[in-house]
Amino acid sequence: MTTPTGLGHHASEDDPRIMLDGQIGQYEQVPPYPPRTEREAEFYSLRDGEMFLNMGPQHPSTHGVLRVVLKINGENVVDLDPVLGYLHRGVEKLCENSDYHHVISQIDPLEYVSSLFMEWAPVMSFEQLLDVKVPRRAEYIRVLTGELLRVASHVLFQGWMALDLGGLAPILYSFIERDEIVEMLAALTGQRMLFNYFRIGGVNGDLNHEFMSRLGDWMSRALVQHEANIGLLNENEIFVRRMRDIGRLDGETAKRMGVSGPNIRAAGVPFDVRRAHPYSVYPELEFDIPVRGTGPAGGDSLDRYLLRLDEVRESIRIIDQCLHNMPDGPVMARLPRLMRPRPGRAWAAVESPRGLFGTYVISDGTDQPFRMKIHDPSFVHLQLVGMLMKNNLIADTMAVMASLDPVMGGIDK
Amino acid sequence: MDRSLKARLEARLADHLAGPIRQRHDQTEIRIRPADLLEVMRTLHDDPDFDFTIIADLAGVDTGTTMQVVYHLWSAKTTDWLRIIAEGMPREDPRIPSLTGLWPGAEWMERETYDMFGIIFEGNRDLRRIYMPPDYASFPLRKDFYLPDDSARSPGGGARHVEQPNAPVVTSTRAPRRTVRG
Amino acid sequence: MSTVPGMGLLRGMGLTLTRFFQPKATIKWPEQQADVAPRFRGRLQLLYDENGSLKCETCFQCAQACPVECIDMGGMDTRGRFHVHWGPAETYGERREESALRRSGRPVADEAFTRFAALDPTADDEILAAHDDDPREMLAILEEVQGVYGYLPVAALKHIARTTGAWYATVYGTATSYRHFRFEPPSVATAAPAGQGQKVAEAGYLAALDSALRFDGKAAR
Amino acid sequence: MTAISKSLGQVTTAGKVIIPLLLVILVVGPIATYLLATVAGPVIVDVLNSNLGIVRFVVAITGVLLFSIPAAFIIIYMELKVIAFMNLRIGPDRVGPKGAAHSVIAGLKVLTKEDFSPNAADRTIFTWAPVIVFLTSVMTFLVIPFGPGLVGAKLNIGVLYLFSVGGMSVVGLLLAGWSSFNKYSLLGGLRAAAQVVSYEIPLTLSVVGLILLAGTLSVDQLAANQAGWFTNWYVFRQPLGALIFFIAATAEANRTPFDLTEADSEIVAGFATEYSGMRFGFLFFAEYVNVFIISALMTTFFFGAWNAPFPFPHLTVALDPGSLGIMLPIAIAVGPLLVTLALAVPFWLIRTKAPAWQALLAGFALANLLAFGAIGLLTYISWDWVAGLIWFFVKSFMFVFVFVWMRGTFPRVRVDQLMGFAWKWLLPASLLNLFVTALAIIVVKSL
Repeated sequence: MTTPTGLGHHASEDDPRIMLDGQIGQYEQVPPYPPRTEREAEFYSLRDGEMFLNMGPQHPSTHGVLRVVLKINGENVVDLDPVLGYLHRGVEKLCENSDYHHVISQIDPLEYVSSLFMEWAPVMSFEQLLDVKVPRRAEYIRVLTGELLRVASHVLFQGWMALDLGGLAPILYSFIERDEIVEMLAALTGQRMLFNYFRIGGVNGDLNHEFMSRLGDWMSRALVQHEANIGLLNENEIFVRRMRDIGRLDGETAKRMGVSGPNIRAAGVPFDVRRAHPYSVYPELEFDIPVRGTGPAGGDSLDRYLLRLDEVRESIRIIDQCLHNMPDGPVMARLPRLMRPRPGRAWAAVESPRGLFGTYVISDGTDQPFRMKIHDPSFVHLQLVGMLMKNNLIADTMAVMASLDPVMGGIDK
Repeated sequence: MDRSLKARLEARLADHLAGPIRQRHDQTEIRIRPADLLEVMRTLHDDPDFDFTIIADLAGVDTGTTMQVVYHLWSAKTTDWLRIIAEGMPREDPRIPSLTGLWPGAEWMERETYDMFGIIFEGNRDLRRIYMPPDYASFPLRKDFYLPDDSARSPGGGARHVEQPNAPVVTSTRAPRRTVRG
Repeated sequence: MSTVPGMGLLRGMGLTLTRFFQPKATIKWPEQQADVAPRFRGRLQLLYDENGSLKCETCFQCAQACPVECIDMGGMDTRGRFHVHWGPAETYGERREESALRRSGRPVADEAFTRFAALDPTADDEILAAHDDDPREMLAILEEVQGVYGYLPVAALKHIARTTGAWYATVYGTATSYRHFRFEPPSVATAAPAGQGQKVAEAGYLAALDSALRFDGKAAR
Repeated sequence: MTAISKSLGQVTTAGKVIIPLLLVILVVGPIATYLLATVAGPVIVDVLNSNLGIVRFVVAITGVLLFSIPAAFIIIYMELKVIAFMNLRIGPDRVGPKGAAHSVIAGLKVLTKEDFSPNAADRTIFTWAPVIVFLTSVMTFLVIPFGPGLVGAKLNIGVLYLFSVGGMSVVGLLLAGWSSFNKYSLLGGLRAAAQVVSYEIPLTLSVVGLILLAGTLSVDQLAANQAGWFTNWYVFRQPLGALIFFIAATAEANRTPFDLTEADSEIVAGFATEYSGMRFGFLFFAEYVNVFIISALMTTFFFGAWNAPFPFPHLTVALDPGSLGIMLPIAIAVGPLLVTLALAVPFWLIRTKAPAWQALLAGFALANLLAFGAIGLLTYISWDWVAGLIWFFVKSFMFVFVFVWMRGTFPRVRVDQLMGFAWKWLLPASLLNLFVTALAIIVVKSL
């Protein structure tokens, strides 16, 4: 038995107690099998002065259980290879094996930060399969709660961003902010995090007094609080210098990489599903699509960060309009208990806080979807990391990764 | 529904279509053969009439008898989502050209589809498993893959009809439970 | 960024200093309880009516609807048959299932366990085979099984559920919705015609007879 | 006799040992005391007197070592609590009043934890690296003047000693990072080396201007120079130097925003990744001792050390209680009573509804307050080192608060920005400061 490092074995290598000491000094081959693809062969070969650094699956700044293998040369990241699957639980298979109502509760823990959007897309695609018309009040409630959750998600993003750069305070301010919204939604939906609120043909319950009073209380100071909180970071020299010119992404590349959501808008492409392919009652609402990084070089991490702050303001605008335009009426369409849509296919996409979230459903006439494909934006965005990160420093890994705002629950499905 | 899109698609891609163009709600659906995929996609992407620049989704489908790969595209020129179904791949050895030349971002989507269905995307330079461990042998989203039997131990003791007791983890000889037409 | 370098930093420090003196957001649990909205459904709860009796009808619809199978039933219900529990089996020491007992480390089955005792399934298998394991013929299957045992043992119900592929909840639901199914071994009182039973009514005698004739689950094993 | 044996039979086992021992002590004690006072005592005093330097050194080291632990505890508690307050949290509040004993309990926890080392680590170095880090930090205390005359070692090259010993801690960090057999630790150790070595230069240069002004290298002398009004503080003569010192010292102590060596979101705790138990405790303590040291140095060099911001007369109050004669015991016996009563009267008059005992209690409390206030004032006036200690700690902990405050606010800088800042901005600025100071001195002298 020879070792790659050439470390000799101890004389007492037969002794089981001492074996461990002898083996620990050796480096295992990485990965422990011959490379399977061209890319793997390229990545797992080291040049002089390079080494691998295994970041994760348990690492404070990988937003869940992501493992990133960094190939570093000193502090420089030469290349990196994200390794997924630590949170994979086969949601698509579970959805194929549960009936249409169950799918909603199967799918909303996917992206636990903005779980209403995870319910929205499947519910919309099922409604297409069943040809259901959703009452207008239900649509307005969906938009209202969705935008609230978008604010919560973006605010939380701001905190994570700062935490990954080493700032302690913003994450707690974000959580306080998010907690208010989440408690508010709990008063409406009954749950704090995984709401399970949208139903096929409407929503689970009408707006109640508890929710409305909390919402009014929050709306009266939402913008002020938001501006105060971002004052901590937006002008902070250290923060701005660390974010600027890191991870530039231009519009053309973003389109080719399949990017969506705030990340593509921060690269100068005004692609927002709410406007690009309107759904629900968004055509009736007035709001702007903030765009940054319109120059030829595209947008950097700072643009992506600032764009989300802009979106918070737009979301508050939408919430305000929803409250003013909220029609009366039922919140659920009249539907049979047992859903057996005719065989067919449907695709529905919503603009989640992270981008285009879509579901593609095939029905075979039974009460379970035959195939349920979930498209999660974080999954696509994470593959950008390899492109944006090359030849930056280790510290920038966090700045770039956090600015793309991936959530591992959605990535690993 | 965008009727003009249907007309344009029929005019431009007539000899590639493997079935009728269907339109329902806000979706237009075309069916092509896997071999034509790259040409069709390039036309859709580059032709200023279509200008489908954004790929929204890439999904594999196991119909029980054949394999399909389904793409969803978006364009500013139409109000519809365009769904392209590359159909008719044999289940034993499904192969389709990779889209990474056109959309590099499709790389991971293709990896995922490979991981779940075993569809081989020719030209993808990093086609390894993405979710499952590298030494995993079967493809979980295929219709002949049954969930491992935990029904006997599940509370209530009731076997759900979807969980087949003592089903082998993967056998290609076993007939799929359900199939869907085309 | 402002023109004077360092001003952004100082402004940030100003913000944190003002926050230093502001009221705190923490809730000191457990001295202080968070206010929970009335609609909050964080915990499963069985409802009682104004007379104090359980409203649960043991219809098993909740168990059937639960996607993660976290609702589970066993014990005595309002008709004196089954209690209703909720929560995964591991958390219930008194769950009358072999595996749960084994997991809870209880070596001997308790008295109440006998009704859940395993049965020799050959008779069930024959009946099921005759019906081609078809869950749609559940009523006929159940009737025939009751004809064999005189009542519907839990083990038989589970066996039927496992073989036909129907939910246990469905099988049990079917069984409970028809009056002519029994879940107890037929005692003298129930076996005898209704009018005669009333006439003979002598409590001590009946009880002695009942215990003498009571079906012993262990013997059947 | 029987009575004694009977009662002895009743006492417990412990009593059977203690009672004879007490008898022995009663006999031996006075004899030993007498011998110690007459024979051994003078000899010991003589020996100590003739080796005063060594005695002073040993006492100082013991004092400093003992002092560093509570100082670190207080700063850790302060950090937890202040950052919590800034984050709108409450922070530790379970152990002790307002959670004050939290860091003590945390320290005990660290002490009782298992102390293991990675299999492939270099055991010897891995074990001793935290000791080096901790000792270098604590050794710096020796030349810091806590008050007039309260300095461990009066070195006439104290400033040199400070920087040389303070710079040595990087050796420990580097060794810790290298010996852990962990890539994160290695990166952390190397970052520490690069950072501390780079910032050592502006740190030292920023003080050189001060030394030129003061004309001395003795820290004690520097402190004494700043007596009088607060305008005498060096910060008003060396503002740029003070700023550079502040920034460079932050970096030197690895504090936010320069805490790259233990950046937990990048290289998980850096050199401390593999440490556990009390070895980690040493690294942790050293970090907080460092915080106190840089605060103390800021105070000493630029903010008047132990001097009050205004000249306060230190009087030798000549109290001679003996002159009161017989009145002294009477005053002691009656005085407090009278004062209490006198102070209780207004309370009773204002709140007539209140029962008399409440007014008396209030009067008693007020009398105590007054008495302690008077005693405190008397000590402050008559012993200048008490005043010095008070002012020194007040100023130092204000700087500690600033460091904690910064940690609660700022994100971390990047490693290239850190280096660039040191070499491109701080170094030229400190050279400029030195140049201007030197020029000013020459000009002033030639006039």
